[in-house]
Amino acid sequence: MAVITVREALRQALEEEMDRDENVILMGEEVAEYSGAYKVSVNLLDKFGPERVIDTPISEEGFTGIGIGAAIAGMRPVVEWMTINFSLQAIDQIYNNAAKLLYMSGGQLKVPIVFRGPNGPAEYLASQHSQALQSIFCHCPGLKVMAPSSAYDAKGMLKAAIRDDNPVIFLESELMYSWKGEVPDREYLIPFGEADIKRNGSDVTLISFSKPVKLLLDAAVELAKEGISAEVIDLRTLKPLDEVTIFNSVKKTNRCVIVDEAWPFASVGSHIGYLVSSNCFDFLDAPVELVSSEDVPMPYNHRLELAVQPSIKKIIDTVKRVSYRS
Amino acid sequence: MAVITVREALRQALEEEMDRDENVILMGEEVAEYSGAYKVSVNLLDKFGPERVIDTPISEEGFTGIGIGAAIAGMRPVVEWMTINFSLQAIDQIYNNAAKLLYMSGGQLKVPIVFRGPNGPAEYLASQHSQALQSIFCHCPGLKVMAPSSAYDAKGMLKAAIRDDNPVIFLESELMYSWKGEVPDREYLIPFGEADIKRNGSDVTLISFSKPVKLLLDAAVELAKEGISAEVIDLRTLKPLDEVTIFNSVKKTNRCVIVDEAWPFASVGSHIGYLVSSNCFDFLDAPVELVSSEDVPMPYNHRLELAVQPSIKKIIDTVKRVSYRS
Amino acid sequence: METAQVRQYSKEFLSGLMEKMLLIRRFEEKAAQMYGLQKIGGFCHLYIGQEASGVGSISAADLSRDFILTAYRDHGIALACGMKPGHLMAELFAKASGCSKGKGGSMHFFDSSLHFLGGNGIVGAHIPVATGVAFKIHLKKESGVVLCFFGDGAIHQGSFHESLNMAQIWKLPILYICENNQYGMGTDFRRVSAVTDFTVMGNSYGIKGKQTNGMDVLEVYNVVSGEIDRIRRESTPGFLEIRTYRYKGHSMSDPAKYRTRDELEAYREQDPLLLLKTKMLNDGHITEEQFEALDARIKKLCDDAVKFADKSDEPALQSIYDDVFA
Amino acid sequence: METAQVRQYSKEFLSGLMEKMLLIRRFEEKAAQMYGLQKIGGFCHLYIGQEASGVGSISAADLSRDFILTAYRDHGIALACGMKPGHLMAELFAKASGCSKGKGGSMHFFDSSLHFLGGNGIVGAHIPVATGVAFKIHLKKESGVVLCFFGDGAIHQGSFHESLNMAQIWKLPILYICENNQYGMGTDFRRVSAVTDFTVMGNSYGIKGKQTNGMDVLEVYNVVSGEIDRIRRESTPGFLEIRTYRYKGHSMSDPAKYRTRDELEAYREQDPLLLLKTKMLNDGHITEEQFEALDARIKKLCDDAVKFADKSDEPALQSIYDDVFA
Ligand SMILES: Cc1ncc(C[n+]2csc(CCOP(=O)(O)OP(=O)(O)O)c2C)c(N)n1
Ligand SMILES: Cc1ncc(C[n+]2csc(CCOP(=O)(O)OP(=O)(O)O)c2C)c(N)n1
Ligand SMILES: [Mg+2]
Ligand SMILES: [Mg+2]
Repeated sequence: MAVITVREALRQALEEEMDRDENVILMGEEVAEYSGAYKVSVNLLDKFGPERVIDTPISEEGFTGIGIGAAIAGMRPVVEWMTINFSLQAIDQIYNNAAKLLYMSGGQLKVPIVFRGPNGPAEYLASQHSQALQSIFCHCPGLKVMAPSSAYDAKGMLKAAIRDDNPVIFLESELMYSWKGEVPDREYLIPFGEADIKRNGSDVTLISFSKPVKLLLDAAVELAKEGISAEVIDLRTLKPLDEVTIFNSVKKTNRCVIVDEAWPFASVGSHIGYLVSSNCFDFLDAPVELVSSEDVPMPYNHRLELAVQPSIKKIIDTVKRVSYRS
Repeated sequence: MAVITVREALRQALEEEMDRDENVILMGEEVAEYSGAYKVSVNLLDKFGPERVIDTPISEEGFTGIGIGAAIAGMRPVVEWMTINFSLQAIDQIYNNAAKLLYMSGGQLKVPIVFRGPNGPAEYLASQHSQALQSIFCHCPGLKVMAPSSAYDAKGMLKAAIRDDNPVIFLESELMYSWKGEVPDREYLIPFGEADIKRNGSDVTLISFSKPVKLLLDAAVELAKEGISAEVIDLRTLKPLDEVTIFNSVKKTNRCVIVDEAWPFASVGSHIGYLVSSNCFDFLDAPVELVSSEDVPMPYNHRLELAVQPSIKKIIDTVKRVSYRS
Repeated sequence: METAQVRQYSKEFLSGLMEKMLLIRRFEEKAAQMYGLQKIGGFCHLYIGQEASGVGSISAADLSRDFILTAYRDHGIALACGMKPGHLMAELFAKASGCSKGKGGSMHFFDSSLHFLGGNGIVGAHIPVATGVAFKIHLKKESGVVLCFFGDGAIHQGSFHESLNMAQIWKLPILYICENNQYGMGTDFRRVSAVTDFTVMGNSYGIKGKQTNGMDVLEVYNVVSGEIDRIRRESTPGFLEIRTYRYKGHSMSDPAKYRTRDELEAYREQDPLLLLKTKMLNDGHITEEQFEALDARIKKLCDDAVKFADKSDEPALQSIYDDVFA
Repeated sequence: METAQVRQYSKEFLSGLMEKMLLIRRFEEKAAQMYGLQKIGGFCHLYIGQEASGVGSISAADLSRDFILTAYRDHGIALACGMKPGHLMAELFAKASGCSKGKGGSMHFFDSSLHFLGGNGIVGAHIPVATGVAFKIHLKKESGVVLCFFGDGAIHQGSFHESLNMAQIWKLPILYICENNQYGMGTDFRRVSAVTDFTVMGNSYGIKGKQTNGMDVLEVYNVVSGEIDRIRRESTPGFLEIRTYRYKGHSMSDPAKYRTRDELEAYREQDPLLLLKTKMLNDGHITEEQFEALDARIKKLCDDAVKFADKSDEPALQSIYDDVFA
C-alpha cells in the first residue's frame, strides 16, 4: 500500500469524487490558485478548471449560504472553511438552512454538501485561531459530523461524506495534514457511524477522535508497561455516534476515559461521558472521566497552550486514577 | 409584595439599572419606539430618550459587535436579540470578541455587556424560531450564562447581570413573559452561581432552569401523590454552575433526572448528567437520566412540537424508571 | 399612457393577473379569518396590499427554468408561483396534506416542482441561498434566472452585501427584488437606512439598480420582464426596489400604531386590484358582472381550501423523526 | 509640488515621521530574523512596505481622545501609536512582560492606555467593534474620532457594510481606513471585488469615499488630517482607501508566488522611507550622516527590544486561568 500524508489523502478523495461526479465542486478562500491555505487542493484547479474549483472572497456567511443554495439546486459542493474558527461567521447558515431545509420543506429540499477545514488547536495561534468547535455542530439536528484521525480514514471518510445526501461537517486538523499513513490503491469508503477499535484492551476504554487518538495510542503503550491494558476507540463519526461499539467496550473493560480537545462544558466529550455513565451504569467500576482542554481561551505562549490541552501525562494520570492505581 | 409579570420584572430591572448608572443603555431591534417585540421595554424610551434606548437595523452581527465596542470603551450596554435564534448571526462576535478580548489583551479590555432575549420554543413557530441555544453559549469560556424561571429571579438576576463586568448571556422565554410572581419592593440582587432549591425532597433530585422548572414543580406534586419525594433544583445560573448544591442534593437523594429544553447532544443537560454521574458515582442508586427535546428540528404542528419537548408525563415516567417503580 | 400600456396586453393575460391577485387577496383574508378561529397559530405574515409585486414579477418569469425564493411573508409569492390554495391552507392548519407536511407553517411554504424554494424565516438569510441557486444555473450553463424577494429590513443584513459582490464577480443570473413595503415590523425604513433610495444599494458592486411602483402590476411586470431578459442575455445580476405597502400589521398581533390611518388610506386608493380592475373596465376587458363572477369563483376556491384543510389529517406523531436526514 | 508640500512641515515633524517609519521597518526586520531563530511562532504578519499608511494616519490623530483599532497585521500600527518595541518583542516572544502578557502574540497587541484597542485576528470582525467605540464617543458627546484600519480582503465581510450603515444613521465619528495592499493572502483584490475603486464602497450609505497614495506619508497625513477635522466638525463617518503594498509574504510561510518580481520592484522604488528621506535631503532637513545616525539608534532600540524580550520570564503556567473573567 502507498504511504501518503493526510493532506494527499484528502486531495485524492476530492480528485476521485470530482472525477466521478461532475456536480462535485470545491469552493472557498484560496482553494484554487493558491491550492488551499494548507495545500490540500494542489493541482485541482489545473485539472478541473475555475468553474469547479472556485476562489471566494472573505465572505464566510455569504459563500456558505451560496454553497447551500447550489446544493438544493442539485450540485454537491465541498465548501472549505480556511479554518473552522471562521465557520462561526456562518453558523446561522449551518443551523437555520443547511440543517433545517429538508425538515421545514417536508422532505422536499435535499442539502448534499460538505463543509471542511482544520479544526482544533495547532500551535502558537492564540485564542481566535485555536478552537475545537465540534460541540456546536454535533448539537444541531440535521447535521452529520466526521473527524478522521489517519490518512486512511481521511480519504475513505471524505469520499463517503461527499456522496452523502445530507450536510456533513468534516473536521480536519492542521497538525495532522503532514501525518503519513498507508492507503490502499483500490477505492474504498468508510461508512458513517462506525467507530474503529484501534487497540484491544481489557482494563479501560479510551475514547477520542481526530488528532488526540494518537495521544491515546501512545498512552496505551505506556500503560501497558504498567500492566494496564487499554482499549482505544476512534469514533471517526461524531454524529451519528456509534454507541454500540462504545458501550460494548465499556461493558467489557468497566472503565472509561474520554479525551476531547474542546472545552469541557456541553462538549462532545462530556456528552459521551453522560451516555456511558447511564448506559453502562451496572458495569462501571469507576467514574467515567473526561480529559478535555481547560475551560479557558487558548493563550499564545507555547508552554501555556500545551498546559491547556489534553496530554499523554494527563491521560495516563486519569487512567491510573480510575484504575485506583494512583 | 407586589405581584407582577416576568415582563414587568425585567422592565423594572432595566429601569432601575438605567437610573442607577447612566452608562447603561438598551439597544436592539424595535426596543425603543415599539417597546420591544415582546413589550419588555415599555416606557423606557420616554424616560431615557433615544440616546439610551436605541432602535437598530436588522443587523445582528453588526449591532452585537457595536455593543461590544461600546462596552470596551466604557458603556454597559444591554443588547436585546429579538429572539435568541437570531444570535446565530452574531456568534462570531460573541465567541471571538466578547468572550476573548479580556484574555487576549492580557486583562486590559473589560467587556461589561448583557445580551438578552427569549430563548427556547414558544408555540407554532417551526424550526428556525424555536431553538434553545444555551449549549452554544455555555460551551464558550469567558461568557456567563443566566436563565431565570420566575419574576423574582428575572429582576434580581438581570440587575446582577448588568452590574457584572463580564459578557453575560441572559436567556428569557417568550411564554414566561406573562407569568406572574411576587417581587419585593426593596432592591435585591441574585448573585451568579447560586442555584435555588425550589422544593425539598429525599427520593430523587430534579434539575432544570428557565421555563421547564415549572414542569418539575408540577411533576413533583404528582410524584408526591405516589409517594416519591422529589427535590427540585433551579440552576438559575448555567455558567458558572453551582455544582456544590447539585452534588449535595444527589448525594442525599441518590437519584437524578435533568430536564433541558434543548437538543440532547452536547447539551447543558447531558453535561450535568456527566458531572453528576462521575462526582456522585458512589452515591447513585440508578443511572442519571436526561429528559431533553428530541434530536430533531421543531415542527410547526402543535401536537408534534409538544411531542418533541419535555413534558410532565415524560418527567414522571423517567423518575419512576430511575426509582424502579415502573 | 396607462391605457396605452394596457392595450399591449391580451385580455387573457390581464385576466390572469387579476385572477392571481384576487386569489391572493381572498386567500389572505380567509387566512386572517381562520387565524381568528385559532385554526392557525404562530406567526402569520399577510401579503395583502403587495399582490401586484409578487404577481407582476412572477408572471414575468418562466418557472420551467427560473427559480423563486422569498422570506417568511410567502403566501402571495407561493400562490403567484401556482401553488394550490388547499395545500397552503392545509399547511397553515398544520396538516399532513400541507405543502410542507404540516412541519413548516406560514413562514415555510415550499414546492420544488414549481421551482418555489421557500419560505425562509431568518431575515436576509435566504439571499445567499438564492444566490447559490443562481450559481448552479451559471455552473451548469443553464438559461434560468433566480428571483430573490426580500423586504426593506433585509437590506441591512451583511449577507445581502456579500451576495451581491459574489453575484457580480461570478456573473450570476439573479434579480434581487427588495419589496419595500416601507416598514420592517414597527420600523419605518427611513429610520434605519442611511439612504432612502435603495437603487444605490448595488453601486458598491457595479450593479445598476431600478425602482418601480409596486401598486401597478403592469409596471412591475414590465420592469421585471425587462430585467429578466437582460439577465438572460448578459448574465449579470440585477437589483430592483419595488415600492409597495402592507395593509395589515406585520403579523397578526401587531396593532400597527407606528403609521397613520391617512397613510394607509392613501395606499388603499391606489390598491393594486382596484388599479387593474379600473384599467380592464375602461378597456372593455371585463365588466362588473364578470368581475363579481370571478370574485365569487375565487372565494369558492378559498372556501374549498379551508374545507380541504379542515378534513385533512394531522401528521402522525412518529413523523417528528422523518426528514431530519435524507 | 512635493517640496511645496514638505515646506509646510517643520523639521521636527518630518523627523518624527521618519523615526516612526524607520522604527517599524527595523522592528519588522528584527521580528523576521527572530522568527527564523524560532523565538517567535505561529502567524507573523509584517507591515514592511506599509509604514507610511499607519504612521501618516496615526500622526494625524490625537490619542488623548482618538482611538485606533486594526486587524492582525498590527505591529506597525502599535508602534505608530507609541507602544514600546520591548513590550511588543516580548509579546512576540510570548513573555509575561509582553503587552498582552504573552497570551496574545503577533495578532493581538493591545494598549488601552494609548487608546490602541488591538489587534483582531478575524477578518472584518473588529469593524463593528471599532464602530461601537465611536458609538460610545457619540453617546458621551466626546470629541474623539476612531480610526479603524482593515485590509482589502475585509471589505467583502457583511459586518463592514452593516457597520457603515449604522455609523451613518447614528452619525458616528469614525474613519474607516482600508489599507489596500492589493492582496488578501494570495488573492489579488481585483479577483474578488466587483469594483476596483473602493471609494464607491460608501455610496450605499451616503458616505463619500476618498483615496490616497499609501507610499507617501505626507499625502496620507494630509488626507487623514482633513478627514479627522471634518469628522470632528460634522460627526459623520468617513471612508478612506489607502493604496499601499506589502513587501513580504502574507505571513512568514508565504512564498508570494502570486505576484511578479517587477511589481514588487516597482513599489520598492517608491518606498515610503526612501520617498520621505529624499524629500528631507532635498529640503535640507537631514543629511546622510544624520540619517545613518538615526538608523543606528533605531537598530539599537530594536536590539534592546530583543534583549529585553529574551531575558523576560515566560508567564506562569497558572496564568492560563487569569483574565478569563474580570
Ligand atoms: C435575522 C433576523 N432578525 C430578526 C428577525 C425578526 N423579524 C422578523 S420579520 C422582521 C422585519 C422584517 O422586515 P422586512 O424585511 O421589511 O420584511 P416585511 O416584514 O416588511 O415583509 C424582523 C425584525 C428575523 N426573523 N431574523
Ligand atoms: C473571517 C476570516 N476568514 C479568513 C481568515 C484567514 N485570513 C487571515 S488574513 C486573510 C487575508 C486578509 O487580507 P486583507 O484583508 O487584505 O489584509 P492583509 O493581510 O492584506 O493586511 C485571511 C483570508 C480570517 N482570519 N478571518
Ligand atoms: Mg418591510
Ligand atoms: Mg490586503
